Amino acid sequence: MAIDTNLAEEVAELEVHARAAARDVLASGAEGAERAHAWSEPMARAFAELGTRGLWVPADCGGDDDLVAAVVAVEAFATGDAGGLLGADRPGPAAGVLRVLPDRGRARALAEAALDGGTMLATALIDAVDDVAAGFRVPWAPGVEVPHALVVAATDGVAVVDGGGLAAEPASASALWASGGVALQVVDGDAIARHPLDADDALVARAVPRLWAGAVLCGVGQAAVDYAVAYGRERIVFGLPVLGHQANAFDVAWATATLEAARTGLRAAACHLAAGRAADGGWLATLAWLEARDAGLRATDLGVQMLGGHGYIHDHPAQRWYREARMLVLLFGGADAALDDLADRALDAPDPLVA
Amino acid sequence: MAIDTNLAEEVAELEVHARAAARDVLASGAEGAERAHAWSEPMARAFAELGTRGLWVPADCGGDDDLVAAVVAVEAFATGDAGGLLGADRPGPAAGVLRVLPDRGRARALAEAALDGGTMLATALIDAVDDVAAGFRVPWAPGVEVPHALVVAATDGVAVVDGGGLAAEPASASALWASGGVALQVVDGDAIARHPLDADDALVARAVPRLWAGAVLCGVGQAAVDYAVAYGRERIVFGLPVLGHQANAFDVAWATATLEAARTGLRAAACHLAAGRAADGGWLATLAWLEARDAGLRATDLGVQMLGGHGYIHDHPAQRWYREARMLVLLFGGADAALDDLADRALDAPDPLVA
Amino acid sequence: MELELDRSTREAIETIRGLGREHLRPLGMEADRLERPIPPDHEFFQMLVRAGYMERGPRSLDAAGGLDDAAAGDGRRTGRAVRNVLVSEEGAYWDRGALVTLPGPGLGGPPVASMGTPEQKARFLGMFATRERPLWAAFAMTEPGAGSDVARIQTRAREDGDEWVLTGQKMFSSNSARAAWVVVWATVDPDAGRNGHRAFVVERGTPGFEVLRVEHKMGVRAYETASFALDDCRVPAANLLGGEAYYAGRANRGFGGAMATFNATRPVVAVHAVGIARAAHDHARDFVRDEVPSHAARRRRRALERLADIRRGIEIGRLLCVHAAALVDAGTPNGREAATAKMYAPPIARRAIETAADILGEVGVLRDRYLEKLVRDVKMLDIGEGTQQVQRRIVARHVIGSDIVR
Amino acid sequence: MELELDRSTREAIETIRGLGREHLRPLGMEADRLERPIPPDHEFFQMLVRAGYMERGPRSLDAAGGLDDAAAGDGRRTGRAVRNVLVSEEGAYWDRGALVTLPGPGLGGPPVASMGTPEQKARFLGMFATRERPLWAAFAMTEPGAGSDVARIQTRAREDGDEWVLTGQKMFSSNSARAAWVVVWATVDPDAGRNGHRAFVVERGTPGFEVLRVEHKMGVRAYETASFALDDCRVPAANLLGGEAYYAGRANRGFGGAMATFNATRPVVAVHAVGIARAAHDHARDFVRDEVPSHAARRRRRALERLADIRRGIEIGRLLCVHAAALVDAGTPNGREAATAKMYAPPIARRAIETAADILGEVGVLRDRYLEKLVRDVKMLDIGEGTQQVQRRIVARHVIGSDIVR
Repeated sequence: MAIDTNLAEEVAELEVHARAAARDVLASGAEGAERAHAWSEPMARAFAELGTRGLWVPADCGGDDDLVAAVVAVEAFATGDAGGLLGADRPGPAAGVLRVLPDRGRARALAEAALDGGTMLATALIDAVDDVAAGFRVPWAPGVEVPHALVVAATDGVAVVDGGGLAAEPASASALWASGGVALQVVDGDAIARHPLDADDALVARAVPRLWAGAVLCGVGQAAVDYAVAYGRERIVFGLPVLGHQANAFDVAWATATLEAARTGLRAAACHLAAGRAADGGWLATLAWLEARDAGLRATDLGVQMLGGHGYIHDHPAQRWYREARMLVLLFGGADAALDDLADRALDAPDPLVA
Repeated sequence: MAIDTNLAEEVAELEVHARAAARDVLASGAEGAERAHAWSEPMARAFAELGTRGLWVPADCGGDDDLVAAVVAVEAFATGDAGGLLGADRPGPAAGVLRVLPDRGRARALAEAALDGGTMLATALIDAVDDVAAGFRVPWAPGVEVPHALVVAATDGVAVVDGGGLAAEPASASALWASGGVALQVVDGDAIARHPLDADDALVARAVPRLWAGAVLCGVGQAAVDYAVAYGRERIVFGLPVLGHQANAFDVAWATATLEAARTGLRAAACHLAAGRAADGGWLATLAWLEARDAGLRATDLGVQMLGGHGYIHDHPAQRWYREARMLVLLFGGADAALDDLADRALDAPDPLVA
Repeated sequence: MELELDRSTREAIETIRGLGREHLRPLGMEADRLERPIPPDHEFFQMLVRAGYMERGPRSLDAAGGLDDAAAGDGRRTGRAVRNVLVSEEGAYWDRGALVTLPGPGLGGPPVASMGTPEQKARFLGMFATRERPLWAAFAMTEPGAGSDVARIQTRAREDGDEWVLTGQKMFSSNSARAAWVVVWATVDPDAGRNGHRAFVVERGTPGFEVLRVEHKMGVRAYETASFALDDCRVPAANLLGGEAYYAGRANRGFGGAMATFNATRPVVAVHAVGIARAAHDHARDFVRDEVPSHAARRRRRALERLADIRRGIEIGRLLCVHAAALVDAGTPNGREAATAKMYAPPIARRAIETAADILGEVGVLRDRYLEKLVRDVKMLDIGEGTQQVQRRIVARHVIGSDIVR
Repeated sequence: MELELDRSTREAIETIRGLGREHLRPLGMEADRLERPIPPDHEFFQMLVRAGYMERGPRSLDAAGGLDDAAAGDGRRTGRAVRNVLVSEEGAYWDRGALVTLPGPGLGGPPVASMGTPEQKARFLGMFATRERPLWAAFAMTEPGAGSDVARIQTRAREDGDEWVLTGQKMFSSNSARAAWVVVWATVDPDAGRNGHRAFVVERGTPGFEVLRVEHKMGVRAYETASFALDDCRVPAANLLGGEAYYAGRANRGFGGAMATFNATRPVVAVHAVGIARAAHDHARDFVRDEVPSHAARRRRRALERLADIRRGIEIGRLLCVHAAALVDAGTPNGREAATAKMYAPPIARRAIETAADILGEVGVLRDRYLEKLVRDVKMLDIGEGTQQVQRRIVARHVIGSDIVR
């Protein structure tokens, strides 16, 4: 027992490798992948070779069960290209449901199917698990093929919905196209399984998607800041580099700080969840998700602004990050579901470091 | 009929005179007035000589009925000293009720009593006019003597409450002491009169206090920025004046812009109300009040920050403005009542300049 | 102070509203989807010109200041600058990209109106008093190496007998590939900084004027944003804006002319952001009214508060733009106020639209391209016509002093 | 990464919690009301010292780094720096002003611990290993003419035989009027900038050391913030911190020592803001729980969302402080992270407290002085130990490069 936020050595190494893959392979392929609506083969291979998908998966489902490493890795990949991650990083967001699904045999089967890559899990957040039957909509299902199964995280439980016969329709996203670009309209929610859960466990199923999307937002935001820094060190305006002007430099400092704040919160939440502290981790993941939303929006706005008009045109990736962040913040119930989950707990929220 | 936001010539002149009185008399007396819990005689005289109190009062109550001029003047005075204004500027916030009170004879009597200066009107905002009987609390009643009458603005009407026999108790304010510093606990709300009103008129009674307090916030914020500018032009840090550092200069620019935004909104709202456009004016006054709250908080925080440690000690007025702003934002229902009023109207709010 | 719409302003707003509903929005959506500007030979433009739109409305001859000064505000009716702000907001509400394609002098108009000789005004603005064919003009300051720092432009102007020879490159110039003429800012001496600035009217077809490319923008795609080269491009001396006399007076006259132009156009560009935000608001308001079920009381209430928050930015932002324009109508300097409006409205509008997206949520936003398009469109307004940073610098120099703020 | 409180850290927090509830908060409220610091001869301090508080807890010998390095984190138990952050937050939760009065080396400790010779550590830190009487130490960098720009200090240090002669004036130095010794930063050559910096331990009673005044602060009034003069104040050569050898190595060694001290103390000062915000949160939470009637469903729900928003700033801010300290425990450079925590936590905490005031409203805030006191207290944290602007500059230099960011 200790309080120590330093990453374990092997996780720090993983971050270095994932960052390298992001820089060397994903970043250069990102623009093409957006046009092609899919990652190129080298991008998919670079991602797969690091073998990070199993990090999300509980041990009893055959996974490596290391949420901190999973969050670190997905952020690192996202600095290269976020567009294809929703498709590639399976089960990713769905892993929350896998952690708490009472039927462990089903959890294992779902996880194995996802890890095989032949199928995937889409994740939806809805209010009440009984509402599954009323139908719902899952945006950005990656890949055109309809998923094997959808997992659904409600405030009071989880459900698994049969993917067979679901209608896929084109989505109108402005970003994340490399994950496919279709939406699934679930009309009558044919639930294979429906499990009520206590509030803490139900929150875990909702918290993991927030960790995932929050980490992607941090990666996208960091990419935008890094690019703006490189540009702003060279480009001269009013006789100085853009970032030699103090107001710009300070904006970069603040954007960096808020990304760091979100990142620190997400990793700590992952640490709590990994240690089985459902209430602590679910609460903090939801707070950190809101922080990541704000940080990602700010950083990607800065990423355009520091380039001026050049940031607004397709010659530079700044516009892509701006678009991506504004789609990512809407994922998994966006702010609304998070605010609801937090307000429900605000009077007796956990505070693990206060003792 | 026209759209023209330029101030009438006589109002612009009034602003110049009020600013001069603020600079020459109120500002220098402010610190002493805070300690004395009252304006000095010269301060009270300088205020009275400009004769702006009647501007708030409807013509049929014997007033000059010029809300735009009233808002302009109170902001100008507040740049000198906000502390005593709540006591001096009678009926000020209470004028909203005077405008809509169906019993015009009573309105006239109340206004005359307030203008005489021998008594005053306190103003409270409550939810429903029938709740008067349940008791409520009025902070910062100016002067130790118990007011003649309280006017109450609810979402559905207005009431007048007898001031006789009310219990006054010391308040624990951290600012605005020059207005007295007691609170009135109205235990059983002995209503002299209680009038239901339609939503638009009821909002007028709530909007005028927001104009008043919003204008005071703008004045306090502007004073803080002006002082910081004077200081920051002279004080050298890292080889340049404080405001030669771009990030500081840009923060001043933004603080100035948000004050200007709030000011413009408040004046426009006063213009609508003065022209009898209750719905337009009430809605905009409430929006502008929220803007003024944010602008006042930002500007007075900046006012301390630009002085560094010197801003935090009583050698400089920056700390007083910081405290005052943080009390002013709580007046008249603060953000909560405003958000409620706005949300109630959000689906079909007026938009007078859009046609 | 008066805030009641007069009949003629109201009619002008309603006219652009009809146009917007029927044409600007569908054309803007189509251009966004096709990722290319509305072509200049589109039938829409012919229709507009026949109906007289090139004389009135946003970006028209009238908006540029017209051929006379009769329409300035006199306190009894709405002034031309204020009216143009309100009409421009309405245009941007329907589609800011399509609005900018409206034929007329556009941003080229104000410098000609404010700096031009009577002959130049008659020649270059007068041509828009036609119902024959659509015409555009353009304004070109930005260069590959000089964005915010306009004093740093490198395009050279060299006098050669009765002509000026222009050499350089311009970019991010709206409508310049289709323009009948472009106001080009150049320098007679790069080492002289702003002192060397001169403005020229370069007419379409002048040898040496070559369009390099039309930019692929993230948003506001309906209008073309183009780069062009000036390669020993010879313009007659008569095309030096204001004539030699204009620059012979005090220093920085050319640069000052550009700045004065910005003071006139910034409230209009700023209010475009307000218009876009209002479009997002109305979209979100309809969503709340029609699709957030009343049994979802908490979400509905939160959405209503968010709608109010969006409206706050819209209404206050608009008032700042109106006020900056009202000063123009009153003949009062408005440098600080124009910069304030342009500083304030775009970022507030962007956040308002992001809030609208939060109201709709992923399902609502993804159903059509509309709101996500607005998110992309609005960002342009914090960059074009002077970035956020440029505006802050201007305001800071006014408030703090140009001796302290460099 | 591990986030589970070990028993000894939990006990340390609980100890300060008991002290805080019983003493720090009431003393802090009283000092605020009386507008003067808790006097050094207050019985409270005697009690503390007898109970051994000067050796452990925030601002103690242990917090300064102790006399040995045994307590550094080893990945299996919580490191000393992290523990000090968590304990300090708890202290500030009860009263930040009173916390800073706790006897011990305080901010004087870290420079002695990091720069001092073994003899100096034994002499100046060792004295705190007593249960006899309360002792304080202090840190003095800021001068009337040098705040954020610490390189610009003018206090002169002149060598004279076996002594150094100090001349100058220091201000905003916590506890310096009651301190047994003060670490005074001076320069041997004002023209040499940071290169000329030296640190001296000036002991109480040294002739020429004269307290000028105790500041009248807006908040955190329980501790004294004092100015003092050094008038040909002679200190023995043995009081030059680190000895001559320390400064003889690479350039800027003295300035670097000050900066290293800041890197150690900033996470602690930053977490004070978190503690104050948490106090405001709990006050507002209790108000919502006990006094917002359940039939006021809308207001209650809004208040709950605001509470969550406050918590977000608290928990994320705390984690940044913890992380900056965890790097200290791991022996990793933490300049960027310490500045990040100090940049982030104070303004977020201020806004959190303003939000708490919105929850309580005028009636709730005015009922007692508590929340409005926190509003005043928290502002200090965005100024002391390096302003917001100083932190942004540090982070910008790390992220962008010190070649670009001056």
